[in-house]
Amino acid sequence: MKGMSTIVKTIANIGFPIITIYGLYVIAHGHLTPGGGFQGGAIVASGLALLAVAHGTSWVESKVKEHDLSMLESLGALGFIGLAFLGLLMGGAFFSNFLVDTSMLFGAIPVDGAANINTGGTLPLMNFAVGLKVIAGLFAIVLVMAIATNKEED
Amino acid sequence: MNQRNILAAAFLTIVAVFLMFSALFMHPFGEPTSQAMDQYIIDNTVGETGANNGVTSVVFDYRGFDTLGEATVLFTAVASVVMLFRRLKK
Amino acid sequence: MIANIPYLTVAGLIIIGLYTLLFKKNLIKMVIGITILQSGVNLFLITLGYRMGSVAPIFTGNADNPVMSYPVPQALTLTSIVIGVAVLALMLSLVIHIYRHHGSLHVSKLGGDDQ
Amino acid sequence: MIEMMLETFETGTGYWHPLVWVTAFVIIFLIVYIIRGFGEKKYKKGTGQTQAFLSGNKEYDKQLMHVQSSNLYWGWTEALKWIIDVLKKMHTGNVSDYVLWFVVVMGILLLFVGLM
Repeated sequence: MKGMSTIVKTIANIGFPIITIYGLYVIAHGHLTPGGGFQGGAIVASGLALLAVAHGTSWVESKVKEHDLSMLESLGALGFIGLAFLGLLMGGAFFSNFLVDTSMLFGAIPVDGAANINTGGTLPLMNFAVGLKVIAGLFAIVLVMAIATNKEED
Repeated sequence: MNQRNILAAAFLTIVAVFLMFSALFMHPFGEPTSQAMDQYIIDNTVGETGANNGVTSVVFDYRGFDTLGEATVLFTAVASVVMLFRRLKK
Repeated sequence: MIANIPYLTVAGLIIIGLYTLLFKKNLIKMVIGITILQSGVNLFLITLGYRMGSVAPIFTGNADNPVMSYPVPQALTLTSIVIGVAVLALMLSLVIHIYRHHGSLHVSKLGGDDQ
Repeated sequence: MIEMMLETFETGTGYWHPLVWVTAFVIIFLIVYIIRGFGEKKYKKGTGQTQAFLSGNKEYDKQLMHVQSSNLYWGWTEALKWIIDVLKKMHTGNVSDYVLWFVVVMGILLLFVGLM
């Protein structure tokens, strides 16, 4: 696929940062507002798919390799399981929320029954890990399918 | 209309009638029966996990094992899709 | 009885999915049917956790907490949706392979042992 | 943490303790090792005594000697031919037909449950 016209490319270039920032917002505020790692990751992956459609898969293929995407996905999964094992080591149980109600990162105590961006213990960290995993995984699926179906037309 | 389609239509009609019937006479919408576990989670989400979003606290804290299995399923699916298209790329 | 419209919708979605699986011959249409069936099951899970007049289980810091719907069915539905996406990706890649190998998506033209 | 892992876990019908399992594993390993000691001492790997003995006849070509795994239960398929033919006719390899079997069984079950 050669990519679409200049108008489509320009609009995709304008829209891509907005979509990405919105998706990262949904991931970062997953413990406060509706959303979370999966939903925000799907939003960011759809923005990347928009780029792939507008600019053509060969352009995207020259920028990013699917090998790196699968490595990122494994990194997200390892972060998720590593946080769970940290709960086993420090909190005494698998998936224990060992950061809550401490003075460490993300460990503040909610005031008046309302959480804030720095509360939640391991929940925001797990949201980041799962978001990274979903972004890399879904974009790897889209990219691999697009590349495979393009090679046939050539 | 061959024999198989007649059989399929007949049994699909039976299943459809029973599904509609049980949907009409289920216990009323908006009054779920289970109470204790969900009520505990609603009461203690902010105090125990420090999160406003109850669904996130269930997904990542109270029922983390479900999320672990689901992440495994996603990982396996991505790995198998990449593997299925690997040979065609070259 | 008429308040059970969500359950009727669930039954309708499942029946539409089963009809597509039974009577359509195109593989893409069958994948669409499986997806419709999945959304029916997801809707069923969501409706089981709803309390009448409730809001989403997200706290806003108000002193008087309103009635909240149950969070566990919603979390499990989230899991189910992600698994549905994974299964959909696998099914579509298999369909692409089938089309490349046989040159057709019609079920009866795929050929059995005699290829 | 290691003390927590060594607790006795009581279910309703029994209990689980890791030390008991380790002890049982060691005892079973010792019994197997003793039985292994009774074995043939003259066995040597990779020599002629490990190869198959074909009653002194000359060995055929590998293609001619090949026995398919389906030949192993030839008598079974021959005796149950009447039901295997029906089963073969059922397995069309078509997803719609498998879903049809699912729907048929579900309809029969619903008839049983609903009309009882």
